[in-house]
Amino acid sequence: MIPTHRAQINRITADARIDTSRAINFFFNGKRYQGYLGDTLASALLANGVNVVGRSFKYSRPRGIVSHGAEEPNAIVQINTGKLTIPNLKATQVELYEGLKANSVNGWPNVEFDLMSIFGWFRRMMPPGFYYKTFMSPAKFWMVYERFIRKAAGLGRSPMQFDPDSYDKLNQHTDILVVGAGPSGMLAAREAARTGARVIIVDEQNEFGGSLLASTQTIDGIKASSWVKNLMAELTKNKNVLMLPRSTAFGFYDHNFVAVIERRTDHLGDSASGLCRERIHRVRAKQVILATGALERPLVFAHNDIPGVMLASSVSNYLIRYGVAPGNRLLLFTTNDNAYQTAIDWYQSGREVVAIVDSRRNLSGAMYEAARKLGIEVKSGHAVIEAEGGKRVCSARVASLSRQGNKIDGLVEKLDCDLIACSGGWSPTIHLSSHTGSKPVWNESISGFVSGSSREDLLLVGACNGEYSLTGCLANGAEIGCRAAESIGYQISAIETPRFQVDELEELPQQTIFLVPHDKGISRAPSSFVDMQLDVTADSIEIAVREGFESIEHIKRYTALGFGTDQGKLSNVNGIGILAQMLGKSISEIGTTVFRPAYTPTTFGAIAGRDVGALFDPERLTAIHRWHEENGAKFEDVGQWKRPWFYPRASESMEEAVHRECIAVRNGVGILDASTLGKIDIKGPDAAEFLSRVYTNSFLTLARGKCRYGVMLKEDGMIFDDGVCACLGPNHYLMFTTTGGAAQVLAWLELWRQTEWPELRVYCTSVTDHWGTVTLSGPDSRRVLEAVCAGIDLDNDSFPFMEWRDAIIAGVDARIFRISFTGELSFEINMPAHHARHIWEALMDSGEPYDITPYGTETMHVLRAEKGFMIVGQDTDGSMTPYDMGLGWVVNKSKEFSFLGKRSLDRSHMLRKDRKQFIGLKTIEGSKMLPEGGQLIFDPEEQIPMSMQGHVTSSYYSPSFGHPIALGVIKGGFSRMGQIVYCPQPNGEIISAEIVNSVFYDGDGARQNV
Amino acid sequence: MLLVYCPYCEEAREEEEFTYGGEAHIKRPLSPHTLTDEEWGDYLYFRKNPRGLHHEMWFHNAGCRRYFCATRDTVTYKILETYKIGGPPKSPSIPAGADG
Amino acid sequence: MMVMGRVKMCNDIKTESPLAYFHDTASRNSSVSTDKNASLGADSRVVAREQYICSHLNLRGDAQDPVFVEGISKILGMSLPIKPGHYHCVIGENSLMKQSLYWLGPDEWLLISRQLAEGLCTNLRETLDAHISITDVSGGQTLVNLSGDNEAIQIVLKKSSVYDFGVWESASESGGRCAQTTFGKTSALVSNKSNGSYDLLVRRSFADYFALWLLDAGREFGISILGPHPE
Amino acid sequence: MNYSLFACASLLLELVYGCTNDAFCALTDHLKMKRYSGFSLLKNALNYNENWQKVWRSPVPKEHYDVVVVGGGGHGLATAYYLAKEHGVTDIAVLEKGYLGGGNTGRNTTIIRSNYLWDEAAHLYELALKLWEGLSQDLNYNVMFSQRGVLNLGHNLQDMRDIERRVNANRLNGIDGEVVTPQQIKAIAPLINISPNCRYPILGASWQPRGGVARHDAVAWGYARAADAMGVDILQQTEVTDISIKNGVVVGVETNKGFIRAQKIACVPAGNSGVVAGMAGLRLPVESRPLQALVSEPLKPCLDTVVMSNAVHGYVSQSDKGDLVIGAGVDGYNGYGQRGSFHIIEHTLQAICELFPAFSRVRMNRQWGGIVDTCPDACPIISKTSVEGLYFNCGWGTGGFKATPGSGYVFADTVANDRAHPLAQPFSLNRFSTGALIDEHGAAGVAH
Repeated sequence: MIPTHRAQINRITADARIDTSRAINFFFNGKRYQGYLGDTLASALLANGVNVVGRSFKYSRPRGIVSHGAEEPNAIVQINTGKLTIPNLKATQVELYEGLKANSVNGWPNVEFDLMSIFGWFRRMMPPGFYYKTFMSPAKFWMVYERFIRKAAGLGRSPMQFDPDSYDKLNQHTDILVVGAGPSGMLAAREAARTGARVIIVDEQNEFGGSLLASTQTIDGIKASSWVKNLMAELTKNKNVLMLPRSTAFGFYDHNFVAVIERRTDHLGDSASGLCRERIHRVRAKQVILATGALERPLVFAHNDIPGVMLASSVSNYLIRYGVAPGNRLLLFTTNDNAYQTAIDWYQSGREVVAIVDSRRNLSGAMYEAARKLGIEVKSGHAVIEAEGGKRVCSARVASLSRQGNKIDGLVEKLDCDLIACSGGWSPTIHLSSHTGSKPVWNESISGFVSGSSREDLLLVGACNGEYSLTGCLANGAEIGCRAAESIGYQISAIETPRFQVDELEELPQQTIFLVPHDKGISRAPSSFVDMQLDVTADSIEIAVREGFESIEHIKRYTALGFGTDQGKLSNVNGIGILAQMLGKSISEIGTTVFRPAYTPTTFGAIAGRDVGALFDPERLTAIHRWHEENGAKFEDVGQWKRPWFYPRASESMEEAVHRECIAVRNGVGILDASTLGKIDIKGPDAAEFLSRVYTNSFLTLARGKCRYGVMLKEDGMIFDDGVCACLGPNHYLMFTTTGGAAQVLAWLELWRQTEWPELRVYCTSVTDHWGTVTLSGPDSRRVLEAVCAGIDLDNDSFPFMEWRDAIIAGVDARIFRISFTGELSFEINMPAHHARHIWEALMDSGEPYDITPYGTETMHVLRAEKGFMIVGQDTDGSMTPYDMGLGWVVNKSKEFSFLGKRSLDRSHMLRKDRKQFIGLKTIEGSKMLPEGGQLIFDPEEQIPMSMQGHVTSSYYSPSFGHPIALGVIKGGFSRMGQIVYCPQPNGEIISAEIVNSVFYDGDGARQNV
Repeated sequence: MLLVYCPYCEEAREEEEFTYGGEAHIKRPLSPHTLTDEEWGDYLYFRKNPRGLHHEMWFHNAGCRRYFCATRDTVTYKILETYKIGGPPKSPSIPAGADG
Repeated sequence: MMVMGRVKMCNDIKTESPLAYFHDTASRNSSVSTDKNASLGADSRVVAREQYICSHLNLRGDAQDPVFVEGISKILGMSLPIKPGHYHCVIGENSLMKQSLYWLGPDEWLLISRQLAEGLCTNLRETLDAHISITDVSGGQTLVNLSGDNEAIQIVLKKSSVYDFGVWESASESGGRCAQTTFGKTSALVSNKSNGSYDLLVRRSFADYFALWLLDAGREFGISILGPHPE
Repeated sequence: MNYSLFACASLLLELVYGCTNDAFCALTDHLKMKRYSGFSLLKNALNYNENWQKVWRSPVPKEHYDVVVVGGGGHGLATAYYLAKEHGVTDIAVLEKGYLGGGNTGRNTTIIRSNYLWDEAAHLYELALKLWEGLSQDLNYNVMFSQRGVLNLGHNLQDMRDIERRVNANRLNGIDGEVVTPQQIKAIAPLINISPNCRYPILGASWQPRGGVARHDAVAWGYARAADAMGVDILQQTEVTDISIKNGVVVGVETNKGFIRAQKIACVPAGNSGVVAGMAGLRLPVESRPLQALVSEPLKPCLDTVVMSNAVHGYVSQSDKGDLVIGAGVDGYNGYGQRGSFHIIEHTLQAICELFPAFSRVRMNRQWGGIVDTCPDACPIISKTSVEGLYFNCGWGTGGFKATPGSGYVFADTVANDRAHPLAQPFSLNRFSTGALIDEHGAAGVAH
């Protein structure tokens, strides 16, 4: 048992939103601490007086917690270990649970004592973009430098094992989506829902309430937290409202599609098994109301990164919401009235307020008076120009400031303190509206960017719209909620808009200061940090400007400003302001960089959702699949289909099995599951005309009962698909397509039918799934079929090759086609798929005397290659015409209608003599096998680069011949019969082969015609 | 993430149900053989690709399996209208004489 | 006789529903609750049951053509749903008369009937003298009924499909709403029924994927996937 | 561990190797700029970095230039650089409507390789790769070209045939590459899942060791700095609104900053090429499509190579900062919006989680889109046009970044000599009427 490291020295037992009766043990950097239910990791660490939570990326400076939410740049931790580890979480967003283990992501040997920090002394040698300027010599040495640089890269560690958790998604459709459940968001949701609209309201925190959770104010005479509770109760009761806490809207996409991630189990720790860890809500909303609030802006002064410098609102938050006072002696540094509340809160918690340092002169107003009344010293017209301390602030250097706030005009004094709360005003959280392409607009009066107009249907409300008073937020929320519902057709009742009584003091205008001056000037003063996560300092922006980078996008890319995992939530506006100041331009002229999704980092696995593992892509199975499995088939992926590849017996190798299967088909009988072939039923008075337009050959003359092989071209003349098409009756055809081409062919037919030739009366219907297809092939196939087939004569005269018949097989209505892809006597049997296994098994039974052999795609490929039949996609590659493939006999150019692709065949490049043409290849050294994909050349002595003439498309050992055969394409191949080509191998060997006719086996087709 | 109104299903449906069908109102030449290689190449490969309003086809692949046309702004991605094949768009910049 | 979705019929002709393979596999893997006798109690808030093999006919024709529209209603005893996204059904006096007619597209409908496909096809083809197409697709698809706790069903549907089922009015005895839409990475025809359940129509070759998907989507509700009810 | 260590290491190494200004200035003689080196960093550090020079000037546009390059991305800047360096043409303006490198140069996933299938494409990309190998020294700007190798995975038998075919063709074209087994893949990228029980198991891959990644912004800035040093005027925020042509000959360009006359106009406007061509009354066989990419949060090194898979649609590498850089597929529809649809991102991350199940708990930090101009054959257009003095270099689709130096090199040659560079000949516009397309979909695919 590791002893609890320290007591919660900073815990104050005020009326906070934590449950002090439920202590929780957790570990940080190997040490054991205690917090309470309701704490975040950050609040618990602060309660325990942990100052240093990380080391900075570039200079290894010690860093502490700055904020209390998604904007946190410093407190980046790795949670858990092993396969449950999660890198790069922000401690401010991690809810505490029993046994939580967290570690800092940087610092060696640890964050308290990091040896690497001595290199921080060399920081001036690492100006922005220093890596572009060095590591270039000696040439070729970059890979060596890079190896070291990469070691320094990164924050947390990737898990190394499979993720044991699952994730899922819900497709949500709603009238109104409210993002943010602060005062304005909750009211907007309530008012919208009252009209009957469907409402979804999401908030990234574990409980609704937003800023009210850390407020000491009252609304209509009741405490803010109780007011929230009442409103929650009302929303919960309304069936139209879906409330999602712990849910972050991370991306706003086109047509009001918002992606929301809900964290369901992380806060439960290990006890969470069974639930999916995270769930993405894919929300399509008619209206989106953004009530995302605002983020407080830090002040940029020298050494503002020392632990103990925090945002003023965060200090209040820890104090009131979590009952944690993150220090003892507070110095408040502000440019506005709003932050005075922090000093008042602090004072009321019974701790010392050293002073309020306010940059503004001639202070007056309610907030000022309230502080004065408490006896707090206010230093007007002053600034904290430098924080002092090592791993914790020990004092602040304070100086009098010029009226504009850009110069120091008085002596510097030193004030002892251990906590500097600072506030440079607020920035509306407009990230989501920015995702929609809306350009942020600088609003001088609130000294922040507000959302510009957006092409999406979205409304902004409350602080994210620049409304900072609680009274205003409440009224605004109620009004926008009604307006949103009304805009999509809901009736708003005539009830007057609610009014709220809030105890709120009036605030006076703030001053805008982006960079606090120092007595030494920017380049020589200690670093003032703009982006703490990436160690972007004010002087690095100055250097970038000096080097001519003026666009804010360039500054961002050159200095890395805002590129961190906080996406610059605290740094962007200050960076823009500092750049504007240096260029002497206005903020509007500088503009902003574009915010991108994700608002906060989002788990890959959640975005992937359920479509991983077995559900990554559908496995399409034939109706006979089970039989293949039971009989030991190995499967091949063909598109989404699983096809039997070969059926090894006992200890057979693939070669042996394929050899056996080939011989069986050539000498006896084999059976193949060809159900995956695409089948399209084509019907209508113009069906034949339609087919003649999409195939290269004519179908006007095809009589009922007959089949014809056809080739389909794209309009560019290249082979797209092939297959047999049968005439089933008057105006009725059945088209077979390749397995992989079925869906595209149907879409292609529909394209022409619907868009170009609507006058043709024809319907196309997919029957791929309806028909099971079983092929019997081999000299014995007729005898096997006869035993189970009734209703027709199977002899060659009554039922010749390339015809089809209706028949009853094993008691089932079926259709038999005499077509052959193996070159042997073959019967391709179609039956409704629910009878496919029945017929398959019947044929297996009747074939037993002939040793019927199931064969797979590999054997089919060998046998068709022996016959010189091409496979679209293997022997062709989208650059082959029917002429190139020796299929000129299928092209009927005399057809009246210019079939699809015909014109392209006459283009000059198609008429060249040196086009690649489909040929057979026989190796000179008979037993040598050409590799598929081998390149062919004419001159084996040629220097590299060699002139490649073609390549091997198919290559197999042919059991029928007892030697390998191959198919390929080669320039001018048809006129090069008998010539020798060479195929150089990676190992230096050169295989020579003779160009032969592509038909190796049974050239006159006698065997399939018996 | 587009939301597309299918004029046949008479409902707005999610993008995942559709596939894009390219520029609309391209008439296949009636007598391809009378065209030069350049003219034929123009029909095959050259598209307007406008930055702005675009008349294009969509295929309701997972729905009614119908092709239809849409007028969409290629910058904002707003869909101004969808209409059935053969129907002319209400929005401007239709090619003269085009009828689907 | 019914053996886990595989039906032994007269003459020993084996008929396998598209989910037969799934049921077979699942019955061997006891971790998956698919047995029709499994308790449908507290654990199973959703039940998916494959329907008995029916006749599925794809009908094509011109909705403007009175010969087609009236012919259909005469032969089938029910009107053609012309309104997109709707289906009509008749319960009939006995189960053999039960049939549903779904709108699939402006010129395309699906008829699911207990009558034999062949007879229906012939009857329709011979009676309708118009440019129509009647295609038997019975072997290529299957109907799965999803019933149980409405909230759970809605979540299963939201996980599976991008369609907004929330806008549908309730179904009646004579029909309701239907939509062809995505289902996981495949597609389905989804329709609502008057008893609050949903029918899902999927293609045979995707049936196993569909069942795996459903099992995963319904796991939190203890989903049971069952074979056909013997009638 | 920390960057400072490496600044020091660099300084030491440069001292040891004596690589001071003298040793390397021969390489950069043509550049009249202050050289960058470890010494320059030290020297400037001692002056509080107050003496750094401007990387490029911000000149006032002249009334006339010999060559106006339209488009200030990597390709346009490289074109200007090679025109100046190789052809002595320095009276050049590069017009950029936004900021330099603000288009696809700064939005891609920075993969560099040359293992294309067809000779025409392979030779062009190999020229580019050779130039990449000396680019940092040539420009005196570290573009961080990291030759960590590229794996193109195969998941079915046809994938493997295509990989064999491509690797064989590459080898005979003098391009490095081999076919590797799942076990070899695992050794190169240990977190990859080579289980045969995946939905689409990895059967093998092509491996090009010389491929890798580079720092995208540095490419634009390095070319800009070097071109500027040779006198090229780089005009940012200068948008071309019209191209003026008289009697079939270019006269100049209308811009938001006034009219600029030019002898030759070289257009390299990437996603906007259709729009720019329209200004000259030309049509191009290109369509502009959104292409999306994303990065994770920074992680400690866990992937030391580039992994690409066309079949499951995803590719990934890890940047020097530690981000996993992931590319998605091209969106289905035309668009100029620099954004695409969410389901494309979902699909890509499904693929990544399939290939690397351990990355499932890693988080996406940022995603974005670019506009790519795609040609029907997934190959670029580098061509003269029917207008005298007007040249186009576009249609790079998803393959533009890796080609940057090669594209600039051959296009500069084409523009300078008013005839196609031999390597550019197959990429002329007339292939769309003759039918001599170079179908690189297999090698280009979704993959970059």
